[in-house]
Amino acid sequence: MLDFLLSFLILAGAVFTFIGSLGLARLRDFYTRLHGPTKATTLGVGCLLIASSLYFSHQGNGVSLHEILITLFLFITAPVSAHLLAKAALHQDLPRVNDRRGHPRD
Amino acid sequence: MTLFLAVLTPFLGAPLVAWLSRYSRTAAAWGAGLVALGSVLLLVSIVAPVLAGETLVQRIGWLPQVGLDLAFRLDGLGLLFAGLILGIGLLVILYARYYLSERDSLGRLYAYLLLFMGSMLGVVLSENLIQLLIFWELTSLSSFLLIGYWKEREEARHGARMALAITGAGGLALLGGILLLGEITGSYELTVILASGELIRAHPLYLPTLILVLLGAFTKSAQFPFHFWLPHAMAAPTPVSAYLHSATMVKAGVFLLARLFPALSGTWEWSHLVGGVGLITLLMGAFIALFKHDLKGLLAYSTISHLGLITCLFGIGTPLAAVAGVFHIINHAIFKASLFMAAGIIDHETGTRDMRRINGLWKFMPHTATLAMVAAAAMAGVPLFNGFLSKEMFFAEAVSMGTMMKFGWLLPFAVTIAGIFAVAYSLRFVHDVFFNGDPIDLPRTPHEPPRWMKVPVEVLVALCLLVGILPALTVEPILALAAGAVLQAPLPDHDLAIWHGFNPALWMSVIALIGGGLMYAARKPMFALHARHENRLDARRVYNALLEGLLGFARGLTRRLDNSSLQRMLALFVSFALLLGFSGWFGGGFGNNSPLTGPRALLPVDAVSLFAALAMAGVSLAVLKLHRQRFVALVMIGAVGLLVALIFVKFSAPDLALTQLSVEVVTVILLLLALYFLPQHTPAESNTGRRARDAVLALLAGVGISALAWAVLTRPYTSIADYFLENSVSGGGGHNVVNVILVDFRGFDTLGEITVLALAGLAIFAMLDKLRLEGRGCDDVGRAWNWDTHPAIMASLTRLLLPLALLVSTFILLRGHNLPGGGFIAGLITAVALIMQYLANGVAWTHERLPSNMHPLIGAGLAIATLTGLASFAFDHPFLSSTFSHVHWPIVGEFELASAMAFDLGVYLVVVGATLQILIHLGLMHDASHGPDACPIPSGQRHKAGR
Amino acid sequence: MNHLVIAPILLPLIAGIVLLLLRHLDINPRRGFSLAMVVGQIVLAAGLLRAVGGGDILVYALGDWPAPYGIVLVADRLSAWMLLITAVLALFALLYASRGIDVGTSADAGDSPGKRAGDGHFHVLFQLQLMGLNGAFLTGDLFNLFVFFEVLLLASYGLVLHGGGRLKTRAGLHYVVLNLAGSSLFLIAVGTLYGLFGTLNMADLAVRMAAVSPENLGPARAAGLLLFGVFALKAALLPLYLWLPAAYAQTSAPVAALFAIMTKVGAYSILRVSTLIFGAEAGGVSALIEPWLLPLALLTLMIGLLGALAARFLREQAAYLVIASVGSLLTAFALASPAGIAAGLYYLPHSVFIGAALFLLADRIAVSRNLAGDAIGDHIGDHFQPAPTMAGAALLGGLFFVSAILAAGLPPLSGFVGKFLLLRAALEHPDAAWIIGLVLLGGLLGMIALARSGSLLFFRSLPPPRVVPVATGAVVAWPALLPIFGLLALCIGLTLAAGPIHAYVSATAEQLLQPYHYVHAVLGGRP
Amino acid sequence: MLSLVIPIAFALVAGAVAMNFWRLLRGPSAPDRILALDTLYVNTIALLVLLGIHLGSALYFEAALLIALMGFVGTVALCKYLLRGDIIE
Amino acid sequence: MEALIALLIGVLTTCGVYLLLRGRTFPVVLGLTFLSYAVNLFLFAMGRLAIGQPPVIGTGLPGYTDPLPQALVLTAIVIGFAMTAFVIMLALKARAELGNDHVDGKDGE
Amino acid sequence: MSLRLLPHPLLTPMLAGIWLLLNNSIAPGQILLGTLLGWLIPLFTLRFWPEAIRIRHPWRMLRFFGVVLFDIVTANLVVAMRILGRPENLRPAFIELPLDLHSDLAISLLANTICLTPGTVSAQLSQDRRTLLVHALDAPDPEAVKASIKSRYEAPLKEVFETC
Ligand code: NA
Ligand code: NA
Repeated sequence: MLDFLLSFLILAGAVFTFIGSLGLARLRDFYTRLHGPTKATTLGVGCLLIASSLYFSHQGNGVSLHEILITLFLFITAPVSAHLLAKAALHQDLPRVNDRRGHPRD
Repeated sequence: MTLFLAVLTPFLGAPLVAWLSRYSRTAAAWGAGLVALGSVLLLVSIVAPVLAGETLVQRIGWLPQVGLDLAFRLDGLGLLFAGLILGIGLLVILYARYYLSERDSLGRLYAYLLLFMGSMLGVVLSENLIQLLIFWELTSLSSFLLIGYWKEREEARHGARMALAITGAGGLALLGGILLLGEITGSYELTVILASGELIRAHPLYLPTLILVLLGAFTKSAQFPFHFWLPHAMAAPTPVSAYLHSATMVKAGVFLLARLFPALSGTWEWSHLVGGVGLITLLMGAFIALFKHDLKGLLAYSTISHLGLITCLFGIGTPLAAVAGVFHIINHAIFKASLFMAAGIIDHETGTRDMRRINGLWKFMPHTATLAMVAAAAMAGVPLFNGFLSKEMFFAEAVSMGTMMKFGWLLPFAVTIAGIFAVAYSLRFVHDVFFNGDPIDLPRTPHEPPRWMKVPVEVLVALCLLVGILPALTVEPILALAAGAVLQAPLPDHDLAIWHGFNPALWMSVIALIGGGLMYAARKPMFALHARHENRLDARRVYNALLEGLLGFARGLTRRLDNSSLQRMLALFVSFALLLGFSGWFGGGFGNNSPLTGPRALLPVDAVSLFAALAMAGVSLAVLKLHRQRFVALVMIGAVGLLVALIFVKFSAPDLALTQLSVEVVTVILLLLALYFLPQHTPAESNTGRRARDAVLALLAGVGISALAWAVLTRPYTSIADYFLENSVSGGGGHNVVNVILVDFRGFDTLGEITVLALAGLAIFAMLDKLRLEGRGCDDVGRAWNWDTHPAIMASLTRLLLPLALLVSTFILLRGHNLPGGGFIAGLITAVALIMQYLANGVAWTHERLPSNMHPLIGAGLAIATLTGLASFAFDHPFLSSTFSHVHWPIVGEFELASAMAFDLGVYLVVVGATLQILIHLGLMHDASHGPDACPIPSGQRHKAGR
Repeated sequence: MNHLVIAPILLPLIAGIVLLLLRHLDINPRRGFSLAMVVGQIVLAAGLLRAVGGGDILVYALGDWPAPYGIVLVADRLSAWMLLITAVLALFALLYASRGIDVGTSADAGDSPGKRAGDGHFHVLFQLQLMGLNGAFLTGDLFNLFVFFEVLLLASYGLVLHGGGRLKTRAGLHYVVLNLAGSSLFLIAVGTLYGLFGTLNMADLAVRMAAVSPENLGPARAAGLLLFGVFALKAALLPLYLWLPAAYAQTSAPVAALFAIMTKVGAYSILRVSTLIFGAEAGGVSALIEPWLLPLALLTLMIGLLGALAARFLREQAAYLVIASVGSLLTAFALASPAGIAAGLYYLPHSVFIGAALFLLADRIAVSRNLAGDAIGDHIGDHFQPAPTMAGAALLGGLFFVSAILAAGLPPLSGFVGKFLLLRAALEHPDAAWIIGLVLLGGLLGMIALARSGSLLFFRSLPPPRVVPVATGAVVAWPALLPIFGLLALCIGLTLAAGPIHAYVSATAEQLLQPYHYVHAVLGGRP
Repeated sequence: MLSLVIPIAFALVAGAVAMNFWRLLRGPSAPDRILALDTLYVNTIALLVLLGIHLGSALYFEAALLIALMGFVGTVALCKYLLRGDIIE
Repeated sequence: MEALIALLIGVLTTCGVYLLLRGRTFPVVLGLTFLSYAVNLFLFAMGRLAIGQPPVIGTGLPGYTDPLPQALVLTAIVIGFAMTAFVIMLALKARAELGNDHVDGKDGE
Repeated sequence: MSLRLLPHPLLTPMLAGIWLLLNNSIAPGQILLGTLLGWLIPLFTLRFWPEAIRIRHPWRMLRFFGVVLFDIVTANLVVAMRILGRPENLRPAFIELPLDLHSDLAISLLANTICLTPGTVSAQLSQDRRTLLVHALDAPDPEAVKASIKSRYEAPLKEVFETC
């Protein structure tokens, strides 16, 4: 059962991580590319960390919860990074493709 | 000891006299005279056994291990020379008192003279040849000062430098020769060397030894082709010339020939080198002397000629010739000193030395003229004057030598020609100066000089006559003594009589006298001829060209090599390292026994690693391609650093990974801070050739280090590592072996390392003191900066992160001893947490909350680490001996306390302090940030501005 | 437990820390403290010299960990000799930096870094520089040597760049970057040696090196020569000398004076490594370095003297003379004979002291000549404007004359004794003719160069009536001259005491050439 | 099951890393490259966590934690540079 | 694996040396950074490569790799950091004093 | 007084808890040490973070966190689908979100939440801090996005941090 759960979490984590980076590689302008890593990756890593926590708790040396800390760190920092990246892109006036609805302005 | 004192006295007297001259010129003269007299008295006190034919040797230990002791020797030759040096020295001191004008510092002259006198005494009284050389070079140095005495005169400076260069160079050659003599005989002591003549002459090193020694002697004695310095040394005040160029300096060379006569003479090489050079010098000097219009110039070339004569005599090599050589040394010293003094009087009285203007002085100074004429007669070799006697001996030796070899008849022939010229220039000296009509346009009206200025000349001229008329009564004892010392053997039969019958030598003298008279009479056309061909072959010009060439070469080479190009230095460094590395490997030829690959079992490659390696190589090469875009390069370097950390993780080095990660970020931040003040792009300024060269060097370096790494990685080894693994827990009290090594096994390294870090903080502080830089108002495409200095979202969330990061850093610090972590990483985390505050809130805001001076922190960290180490002194253990114990407290439970933890705390503090110190400095530099905001593209404006 | 061995490292470290913590104190007490600490180091070094003079080798196991696992400090005759030279030099450099009364300052040569109120840690850097030097001379561990190199380098960066100035900054940049590259090479060499032999302790390395297998000979030799390359850079050996002239000529005088010892660290390391690790008993790697060292050293000598001949400023000339002295010194070491090493070890303090004296003197002369500075000629032969009269010309001239005799190796002073010892030792070498010839030629070049600069500086001054008063520089201040007198007196002392000193350095050479004693002292019963 | 899943997960994360590198090299804009680096940092955490599970060692946790912190600081600094030039004004 | 690491060290060295030989301070600093990566990896590799064997006693892993090179590299990283920080600041000083960022202070050859 | 000794009463237990997480241990010694650090670190960082955080409705806060966590999971699935789909079909948009929040921390938390949840990234806070520019990955109807953000995240945050 645990094995199955672990496998699921690991696989899900890896898949989300992959998809996040796929977005980075695949999408067509910076603003859309920004979305993949900031969300999918965060969740992917989150899944993996939960898996790790379960795994090491199961290993015997007491519960292992410190992985939560990394998740917490990521949840605080990833949005700030994304925000600043978006700001920088706006500052540099990077081009947009597809849709041009809504004009960023100061 | 007495001999040592006799030599030392003038050296000690020199500063004394310089000091005395502050009071009066007369006091200085008396002082100098008394100093010289002191030396005389010291010598007289021990002279008795020497007069009886003994050789006195006195020794003081200095460097006996290498055969270098202060060893002095007084024998006949030394005594003769010491007499000349001191006697003529005393006369020159008296003479100089009146010669030198009020403007010139008499004290300085006397001081230099005494230095020179002491050096000369040292030369002639040395038993140890190295010691002789020391004094030899001292004569060069002190004569440099004497010749350059009138330092504001260009020709004085030039002459002094030339004399030093030539005689100094000769001295170096002589040093080489003496070293070889020491090598051959096993000693530098004359006693041994003079007794080893056979051994020396038979040794394979004889010829180089001889040549080196002769180079020394010839340069000093102004022998051809080194003669040219001597006329230029005439820029010295005349007392100096009278001293240096009659009895002392130039005689040092012939003294050396005499001194080493038993050791070196008697071979084909000796007679041809010494005799040949002497003969050439004799002829050339005599010839040129005739045509010199400068009074002292004439005397200078005459000196050269007479030195050639003496050299020639030693070259002939027979015992009788040696006796004649010694005799002529005496005679020449006496008449030449008096002639220089006379010339000095004339110069002093008329204000010029140009014989074309000086005429008919007989009317103005008959007394001086008489003295000068007597001395000139001696120089010419006129019978009844001393010069005649030794010259006659020389003629006789030339004749007897001439009968012994093929073309030997040339020798008496050449010698006679030299004699003719000698008579001619002597005649010119007398006639052109004292007669020959009236003076032309003299600066001063001449009259007899002060009484005491003539006394030295009178004494010397009297000697000329005494020796010339009564040689057996006057000079014979000292000559016998000296010649005996030269030969180190019983003296040959010789007869110091004026009349030896009608022998060839007499005829040669007669021919010389008559021929000289005729030649002088027919001088006009010869002068004209000479004037046309003057400066054809001027050794001085050769010397100057050589010197200029040397200077030009030195300048050219130095400027070419040292062009202050860092790129060149680095390229040389890389090339040299490559050369060393490759030649080290292949040393002993390509067929050596070191295979590139060793037998060690290797790890298999997995896909992820292969991929990561490719990525790393790709990014690194991309940096090479893109490095001109500095910001992009920086971002990519971040990726490389991350991959390096991953390698550390992969290969079981978690501590390194942590360290690498933290250092990487701080480095990138520092680079970003710096980049703000620097151009954003690197210009493409290297040409293709340079880039190709650099690429080749870089590639070779890469190949080399790859090969080295591969070679080592594939080889097995036995390491001291097991000891650390075994003793880490039991001896160091920690489970993390790397950390235990850092704070315990090799804690001393770590102490040094934090000292380096502390120094970085301090040195940057010292370097950047008050440096202000102007930042850029726009980014690299000319866009104004974003208005939002401190994005609120970032600011509030990073504040939240601060306590969290500090907690983490405490965690890392405390666990370091047992698990990956430690003071350094913890320190960097703390620093980064604080840097984050700078990033989010700016310098001003942060500095209000953080002490802006981290020196106490750095100092405290270093102090804690050092004190931890010192604490072990109290338990009589070496520095940095650690201790630990497991403590059990109620509730808290068991925990470990280790001295190494205190050490790690020191590390932590230094890291935090130094890192922040560096940043704070940048913050201060940023005071003058942001230049004028004149940006073509305002911030946020819609504009296509791709990067 | 004999802490005397580590004391020369700890004392300057503690001094540096105290000075750092007390940086707000007035300059005078800090200066006094710094001086006292240097005097203390002289005492310690002298004590250590006494302790090891009889031939004992003192080993200090840091942290009580036995060699080869822990780091050991090893004090033998050579270490003690280097320590004493360093401490004595430091005293005079510091005295000059701390001179009390200073009437004037020259354009950029005369700033005395230790004097300004906000002196930017001069004394701290100075003390830590000494710590680095002493550590380098004492350590018996190759990696620890690297660490001490870095300590002394970083301190030297701070000292070199003290104050501002275009040329100084450029020279400093070159010096720093080049040394950073050098540090990389050092690590590569040390790493390779560890990878091959699994140890860092120099004695242990010597033992393992002697038993090197033929398969490992290639990498071992490569590593050894790379190590030599690093030391050659520090020693400013050809072709790695180009950093030195500007760095030494552009920095402040007391720093340049202290730096007279810096190249000797490289020379020391070459000597230590080539006798201990690559010595006669090292089997396949024996005499690894000498074939490179000898020709390079001789060329360095030549290039240094040609540079001295071409120099446009006295400081530049002094810097090139430092290079030349490195050439002489390493020529002596390259002979690898007792006599050769002894000659080098005798020559070493001489060259350090006279080098320092020349830098200080150049600074004084520049101050005295005011606007003319220490320029020597305008580069077109002798035809240049006469320099303005300098203040105190007689005194400075006398000092220069003595310095020049010393620097050119002319009799009768220590320079000559050193040269004589070198030449004598060279006689036994197969290439004696070359060595002796070049050394003698070098003596001639040095003499010409110094006679030239001396006559240009001192013989050019106009006679008193025609002096332009405005052009005269500052009056010579005694406190500034005292260190120069002191350094020259040391050289004269070296001359007078040549006998006992030669006995000591000969014993040192013997000790070095029998590395067994060193190895035994460090490793004890171990092989 | 885990032994089957972990290699797949490694492959997926490695693929993600590959795409990060592609974006890093490709750009085209500076923010793109920073974003790529930031994502690389996060994906590295994933890699380390996987490695920890794979090797059964908890020793990689701190590295992951540190990457989270340092990656963030690096990204912030780089962005701030683009926005303001002077990152700690 | 060993070949991979050896080659990587070579690539990093090549990049480092090439950048080191450029004429401006910034690429030189980048070159030094590359060089220190290479050297640190080299020094580290001298303890040979081992996977999953960190030198932490009592973690239950199969063995321990050589801890000494790790400690040396740690020291080297710290020292390298100090040196890099210094040289970065020096580059700024040079820029201020020399007026440009050429390593020899001459702009536009 | 209490503010000076215990500047952030909430932070202390939080840090202590994190300490235990870090150490993977609830040994008494670690609890003690964690509490000590939880007390000391805020004291040290007081200067950086002077204003106290007041949380009015802790339970609403927790509920808010639950909502966000749920949204994160669903959002990721959505974004994953979008990424895997054809990029040309995406309808990205910049949306200007007028703000009712005032405190920096609340605005920051909102911005963070927006970043973590459905296809949105907060791109820019206006100079007057009244408008947040949000970029949506796929927003056929920007107004709906705006409304959803305001109701699901802004309102609870305002209640927790800013009601008096
Ligand atoms: Na006339
Ligand atoms: Na270095």
